[in-house]
Amino acid sequence: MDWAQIWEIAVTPDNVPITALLFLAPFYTWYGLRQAFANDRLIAQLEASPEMAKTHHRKVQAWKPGWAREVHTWPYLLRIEFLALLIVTAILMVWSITLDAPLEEPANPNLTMNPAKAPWYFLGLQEMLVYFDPWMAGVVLPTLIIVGLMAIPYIDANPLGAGYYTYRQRKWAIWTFLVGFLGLWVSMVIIGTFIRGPGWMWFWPGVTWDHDRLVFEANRDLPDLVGITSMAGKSIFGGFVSLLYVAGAGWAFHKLITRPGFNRKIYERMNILQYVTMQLLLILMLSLPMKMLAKLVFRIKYVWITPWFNI
Amino acid sequence: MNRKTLSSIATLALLLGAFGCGGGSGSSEAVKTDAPAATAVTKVDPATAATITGKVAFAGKAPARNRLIMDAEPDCKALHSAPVLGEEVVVNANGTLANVFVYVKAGLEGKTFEPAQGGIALDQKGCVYRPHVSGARAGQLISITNSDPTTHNIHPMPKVNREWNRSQPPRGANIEQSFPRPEIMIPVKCNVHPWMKSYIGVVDHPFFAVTGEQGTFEIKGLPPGEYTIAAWHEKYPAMEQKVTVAASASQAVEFTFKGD
Amino acid sequence: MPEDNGNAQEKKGLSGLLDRPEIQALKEKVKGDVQAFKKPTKTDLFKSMFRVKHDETPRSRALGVLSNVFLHLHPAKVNRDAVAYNYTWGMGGITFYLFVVLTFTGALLMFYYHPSKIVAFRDILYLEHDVPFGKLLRNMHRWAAHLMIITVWLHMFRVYLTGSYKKPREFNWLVGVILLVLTLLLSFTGYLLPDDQLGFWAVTVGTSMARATPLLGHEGPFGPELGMTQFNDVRFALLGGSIVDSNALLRSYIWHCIAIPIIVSTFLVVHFWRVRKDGGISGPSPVVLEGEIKPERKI
Amino acid sequence: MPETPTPEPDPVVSSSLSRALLISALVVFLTLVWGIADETFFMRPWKRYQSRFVDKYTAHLKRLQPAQAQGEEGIHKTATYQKLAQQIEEAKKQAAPQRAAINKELNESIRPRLESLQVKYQEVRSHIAALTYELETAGGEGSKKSIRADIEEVRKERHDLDLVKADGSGGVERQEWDFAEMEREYDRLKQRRAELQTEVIRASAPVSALERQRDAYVKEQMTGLTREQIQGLLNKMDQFPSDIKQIHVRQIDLVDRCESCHLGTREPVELTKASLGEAVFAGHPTRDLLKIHNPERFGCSPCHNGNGVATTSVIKAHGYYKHWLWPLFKQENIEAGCQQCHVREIVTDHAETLNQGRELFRGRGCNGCHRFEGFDREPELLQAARQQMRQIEMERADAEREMARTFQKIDDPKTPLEEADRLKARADQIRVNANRMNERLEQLDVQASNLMREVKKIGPSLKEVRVKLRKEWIPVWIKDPHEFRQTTKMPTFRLSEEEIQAIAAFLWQSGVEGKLADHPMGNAGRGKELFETRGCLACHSVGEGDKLMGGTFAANLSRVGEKTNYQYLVRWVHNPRERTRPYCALEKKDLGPADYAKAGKPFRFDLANAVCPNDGYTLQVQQMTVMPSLRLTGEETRDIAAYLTTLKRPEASYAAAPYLDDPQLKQKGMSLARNYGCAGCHEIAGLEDEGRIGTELTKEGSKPIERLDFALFGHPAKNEGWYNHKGFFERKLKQPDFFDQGKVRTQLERLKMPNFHLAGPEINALTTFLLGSVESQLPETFHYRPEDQRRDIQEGWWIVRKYNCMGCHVLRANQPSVFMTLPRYQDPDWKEQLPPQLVGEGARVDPNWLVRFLANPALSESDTNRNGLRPYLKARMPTFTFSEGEVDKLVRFFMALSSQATPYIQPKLKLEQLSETERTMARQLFTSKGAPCLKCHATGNAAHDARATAPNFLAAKDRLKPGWTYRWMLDPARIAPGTSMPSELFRREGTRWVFNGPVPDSFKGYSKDHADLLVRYMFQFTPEEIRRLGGGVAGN
Repeated sequence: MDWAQIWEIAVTPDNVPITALLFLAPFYTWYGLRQAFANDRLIAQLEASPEMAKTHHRKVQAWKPGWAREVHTWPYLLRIEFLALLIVTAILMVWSITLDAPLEEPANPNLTMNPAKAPWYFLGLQEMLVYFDPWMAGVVLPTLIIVGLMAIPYIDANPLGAGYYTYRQRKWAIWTFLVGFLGLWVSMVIIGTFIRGPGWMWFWPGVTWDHDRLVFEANRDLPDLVGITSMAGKSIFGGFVSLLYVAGAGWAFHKLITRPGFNRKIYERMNILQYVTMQLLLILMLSLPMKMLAKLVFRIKYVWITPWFNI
Repeated sequence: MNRKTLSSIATLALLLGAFGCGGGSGSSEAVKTDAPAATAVTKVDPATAATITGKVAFAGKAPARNRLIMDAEPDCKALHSAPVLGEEVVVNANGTLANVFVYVKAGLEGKTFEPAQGGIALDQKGCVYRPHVSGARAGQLISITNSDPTTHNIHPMPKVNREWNRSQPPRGANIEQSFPRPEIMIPVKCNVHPWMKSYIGVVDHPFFAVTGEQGTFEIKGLPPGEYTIAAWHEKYPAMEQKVTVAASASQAVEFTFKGD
Repeated sequence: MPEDNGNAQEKKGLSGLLDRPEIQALKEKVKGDVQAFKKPTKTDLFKSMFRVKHDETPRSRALGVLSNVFLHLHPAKVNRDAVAYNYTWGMGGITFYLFVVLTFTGALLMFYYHPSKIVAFRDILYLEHDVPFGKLLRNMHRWAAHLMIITVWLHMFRVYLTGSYKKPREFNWLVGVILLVLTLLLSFTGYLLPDDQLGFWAVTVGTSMARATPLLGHEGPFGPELGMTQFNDVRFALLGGSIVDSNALLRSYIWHCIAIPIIVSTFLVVHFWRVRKDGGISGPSPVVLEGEIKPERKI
Repeated sequence: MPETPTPEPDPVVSSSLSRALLISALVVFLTLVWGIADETFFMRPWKRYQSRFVDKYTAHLKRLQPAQAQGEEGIHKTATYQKLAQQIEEAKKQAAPQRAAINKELNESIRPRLESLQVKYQEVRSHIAALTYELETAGGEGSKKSIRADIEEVRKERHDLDLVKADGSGGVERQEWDFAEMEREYDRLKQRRAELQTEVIRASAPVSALERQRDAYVKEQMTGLTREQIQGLLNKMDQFPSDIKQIHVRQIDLVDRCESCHLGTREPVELTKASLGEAVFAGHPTRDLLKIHNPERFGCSPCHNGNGVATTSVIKAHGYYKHWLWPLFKQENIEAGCQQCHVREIVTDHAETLNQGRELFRGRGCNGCHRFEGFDREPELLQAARQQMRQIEMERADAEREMARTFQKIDDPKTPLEEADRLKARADQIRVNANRMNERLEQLDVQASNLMREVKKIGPSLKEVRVKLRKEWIPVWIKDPHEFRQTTKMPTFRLSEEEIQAIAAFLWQSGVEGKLADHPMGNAGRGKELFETRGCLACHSVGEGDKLMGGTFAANLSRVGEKTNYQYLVRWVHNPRERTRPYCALEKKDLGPADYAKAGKPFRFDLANAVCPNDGYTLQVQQMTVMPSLRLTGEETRDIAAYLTTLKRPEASYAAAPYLDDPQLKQKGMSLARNYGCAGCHEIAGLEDEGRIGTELTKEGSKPIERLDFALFGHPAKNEGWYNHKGFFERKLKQPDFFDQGKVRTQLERLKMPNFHLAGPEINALTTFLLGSVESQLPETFHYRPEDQRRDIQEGWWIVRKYNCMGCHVLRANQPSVFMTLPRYQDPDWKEQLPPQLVGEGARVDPNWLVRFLANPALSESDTNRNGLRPYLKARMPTFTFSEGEVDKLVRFFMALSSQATPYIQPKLKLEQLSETERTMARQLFTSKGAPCLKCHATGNAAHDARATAPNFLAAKDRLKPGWTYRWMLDPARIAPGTSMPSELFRREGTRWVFNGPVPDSFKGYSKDHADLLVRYMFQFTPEEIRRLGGGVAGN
């Protein structure tokens, strides 16, 4: 166990945010969900007793009749904003005094840094490069992520849970986001920082990053496994497999969504366009973990090989 | 980077501390002057002073003394009726060895003695140095005379002391020089007359002697104690002996050089 | 007024004049003025600055916010429960504050920085060792940038968890996403500026993806077919060259210091504006029960 | 909306945040304080250093003061000073009355009167000036007129003046003057004042002159600083400004702040760790270096490295952190800094470690495998020259062709006349150019043939093995040369048994055939004597361990008897350059008698006839060794050879090695030899054109650390703190296969670098050298690439090192030659036998003579078994068969060392013709009893010369320079310390030197300089003059 190295990575100035993220992300997830569950409990109560539903002010926060439903921004909001400002300033100051921004050797094109890493917030993309060709990982997927994010309000047909934390009323939405944001994005950033060493090789935490390490990675393509050699064959077979995946994933998601119960209601509220977009995005999102699985476990590089592009 | 972190936290602590104890003391420690220790001259009490006497014997067959060829310098040749003999090895009639420089090599460390009164003389007569072997105190004046009708040059070749090489015209003014550091032995040579050679032993105390026709020597006025006496000879390897002299005693020492 | 004071002092010396009437009058005047200063809020200066009274009445409180160019981003009153930290986590506000900090420090840094090879690196050394507070400045800028990215993410996270993107706030969410992207770009463009190995290779790696852009990159699908070479593809456009060099430095500098900040501020304005127009902070609003969903009207 | 009164207070409204706000505000404030403190205090450690320095330095100065003061007192007591002081007093006294008078007049009459006049006068004058201006700028004649009138009026106007009386009584007189009068008086007074002031100065002139004299005297008497100077320093310390001390060199945009902490560096007082108690404040150890490299121009970091800008911490400033590429050189490698700019040199002053490193790199044959710019450049130059020649030849051919064409055109009647003329001119131009090419070609040809001779190999030629070596010895040697010969240069390769056998077999079988004349056995006893006196020991050594005696430049011969045979030794000792067979680089083969026979030529080859019978290509007719010929007679040669054959361990025995003749092994052996780069140091048949197998090291010091192959040691190195160039080099040099440890590799994959068994200091020297070999950050102008005499010096040293001149000669003061260290030469008599010192040789000898001498030290074609100049020396100045190029370089080198102009033209003025009387006088002096000249100096008279210990006067004329000869006679010890020639042969008498001793009567009334007389005499020596002298010597 090479503690020295773990420490070195953790306190490398540019990695400090990630180290912070390691704690912040879980904390706020918990913090949000806690309130969500609180609300859910209230909802359960209210649904249990309609008359209470009529009278209750429908918030977990305490409220007594006679209390103002709104308070003045000045001072009640501004003071807390000011407080936040002060605290942030303090944090920033201490951080800046104690930790120096990195400055390495002058740029030297002839001397490759190993590992050459993108800024930490793009490590997710760099990690994707392992599983997809650059045009996918570097261009298509990022675009889709952005587009997908933008699309969220328009495909989320669930009218509930607007303006308050809830899990019960938005299971589906919450799960997808948690998986996407924490499960994929954040975790890949963390992998890229702590796990990926020289040559972008996979080093378990605590394994010394050895520049001369050699690993045997015979990258096979799915068609080769089943013994297809001709280009045409490959592209057709690959296309077929991909289609299969799309169909399968789509069917699985469909089952999940239309599982009897609450989700069904939402599903019914969705129009075709919304539904299709959602499916598309979900399938693509799922393709990443699938590809990771294929690559890391079965050492499969490409599934679909065509003369123009490989997936 | 972690170093920096820690350090600045530490410094903050220090800062606060400084406020607490209100400024440290800015006194620079006094560096003591390194004045040379005053050299005390050791007085030898004549009452207790001891003496070392002895002789230098020669064992084995005495080598024949080589003859000095002075053809190169008629003037020198003219000065001698009889053939001149080299003084490398001079075995006396009584089977002793002359021209041996005997001196106290060890036992006087840390002692300094009265500087010598007057100097010693080195004469060039008949194109030969007289004496052939001599001893001097460190810093003692050596006055060199040229009693020959020809120009000599005196060229001591010390290792420790400074080398010099001066010419001295016939009956020219005496050259007065001294060797400030002890050195055994300083060969002196005349480049003009290759056969001319002399040796001077320079020591930093007055306890030395050179054997003569009798091959004996005497070192007087030694403070009682334990000493190493050394005997140097031009040709044969030097010898040493440890002796302990009691107060106002006279200790006999004998060296024996083996011929071949 | 000064010469009045002058006289006021003068009379100490010359006590003989004390009892002269005009002096007495002057004395009174001076007293009056001094009194006036005791209540600063009464002075014309103050009044002209703050038109509102600062008493506890609801009216002046409301006006205090509304009549202030900065504060009127906020409504006069807010949801009583939104004041608590636990709902918003304050991430939006913090992000904005960090943006301000970055602009400020960034502007100062620009005084000491030349975006050209070799000089750039020297300038950073210069900042570190010579410029008073230069090191602190640079550190703050960098760390604030990193912090901002985290807060942006968390902000988005929060907004999602509270479903705040739902009607009528869909569009603002969209703007938010754009801002997120811009934030990342800001940070990324800034990465190269010190012109050290770290930035150089980070950017090299980053931009090398661009060469694989479908259609537009010389290594992307259908790129070569469309006559893309490394001297005319999208990466070349980004770097102003086929390698990361002085041009790239200059470009990222301009993007970082001029273009993107302007764009960001524009979208910020929209973002804030929409927050207000979409009815201020989204919650915490009363929970809605499943049964209460109005059946969707079919088109 | 009005609220109904509430039963209980609303927490949101009623709760207070003030505490939180207060605390966080406090925290923010604290961080601000911290920030400021960090900026102003913690990030400025130099402030502490400076205050400490001020304290300690002041204390130190205070300590110095009394001593210095005493010294000064002492001086004040000296007669000279007293005298001066007295004189000053007197001078003052003399000057006093006059000065008093002058001052009186000045202060009591002139000045007051002037002042009382001034105001009014100047007022009026300015008024007039103003009016004049109006006049000049006025328009019409009319207005001009009126203004003139006004001016007149002003001039005329009379003013009442209260003037102080001129008599100095101080009384006041009233005057009524117009402008003219005022002006007159005013001018008079001013002039008078000026006069008086000059008088004052004149009066005090002698005093100040004396004072200057006195101060000068004190200055030259004082060692160290005077009291005033120390006081000055103390004052400086008093108001010492605590700020960053920086050197800024705009030209290279360099900022060095080292002196912010290293404050003693350039202090006038010598500061040491001892004197101030802290190494930080120590002064620069070698001020001379600072004189040559003025910090104001060079800064500190260009030589020392480190991060000169940083001031925040020692680590930062010294650059000992991860991302700083140029960390401070450690103490023991400090001289690496020199190498950065002094790239061309092999000897750099003040850099002994570095020099040692370079010498090791050259002498141990590192450049056999590793290219290093400037080292072993002959082969490359040779190639370049040949290429250039080919090119020029082509150009010349073109020129010829074009010329032909042009002539045709000219002769063609159809060409119009003026066109023809133009062409004629052109043709001439071409012709001249073509000829210039010929000249250039000739030069290049000479250069090439020179280079052929200059190319050397550090190891012996292995083509000779068959004729030279004992067969079974070869594998033993290859296995571990160090085992057989402690001090050998040949490194130990890590070879398997098969490899050894294969290589041995290859070498044995690739050796050339040839038979040696067989000589009768010589006399080993005489051989030993010769060996120890002729000069072999200047390079070679005998005896092992602490009994080792002689130089380390060449092989230790203690066991040479075991490896080689007598006959070969005879040939070798007689002329090491002699080859068994010449080598033709074109055919790539060693020519045998057969080749010559084919061409019907005798099988004879030497520098005179070095042309290949087959293709006329220049042959390599010499062994590529630097070992010279000592011009020994056959007998002497045999004796020495005989002696050498006795040098062996009687018990040594060698197992028979039949496999050496196994033809299967040859091919394998060859590829191995190629693989291990044997040809880098040895001449091997079949491997003549092998390249260097190692990496180039010219810029090794600045190679990115990532490119140094730490193999499995990367992480240990980082953890143990030697992950840097220094660490790499040191380990690699100490144990060349260090980085193979733990690697699984086949024999051939393994690191090839053999083990040189370097000692600690040697490793450090080499490391220093490599650390300094960097891609320098500095602009060209900072590199030391002189084109003047200093260039000659640089180049000369290469040759001096190449041929080990310092084995016999002293070239730099206090550099002991190997000879001086030999036991035999400790004896006073033998000291006279030491080879001559060459300090100041350039000033001594006539370069033209030196050229002759270096080419043939015997100075005679026929009688070569002697020293041309100093026949009395047993040691022999050998014949190196230098190429003309080398001779030229050496001569330039010596001339440059003593900054002599080349070419040398003998100054006739110095050598005014002797009158007959002068000649007789000189002769008489020479032969007089008093003058020992002829006792030592050779005269050509055999009987006398047998005893002579100094060169013949006859040589002086062509050999010496008169100026030097003169200086030499006055005080030889000054030029060559320890020489046998005595000083004080002359004594000063007024402005001239006269002989110190009895002079012949003929000198009575001779007023000229005796030394000069003798010089002229010497330079006008004639053989018969010498004969007369010789006769004189032999006679009485």
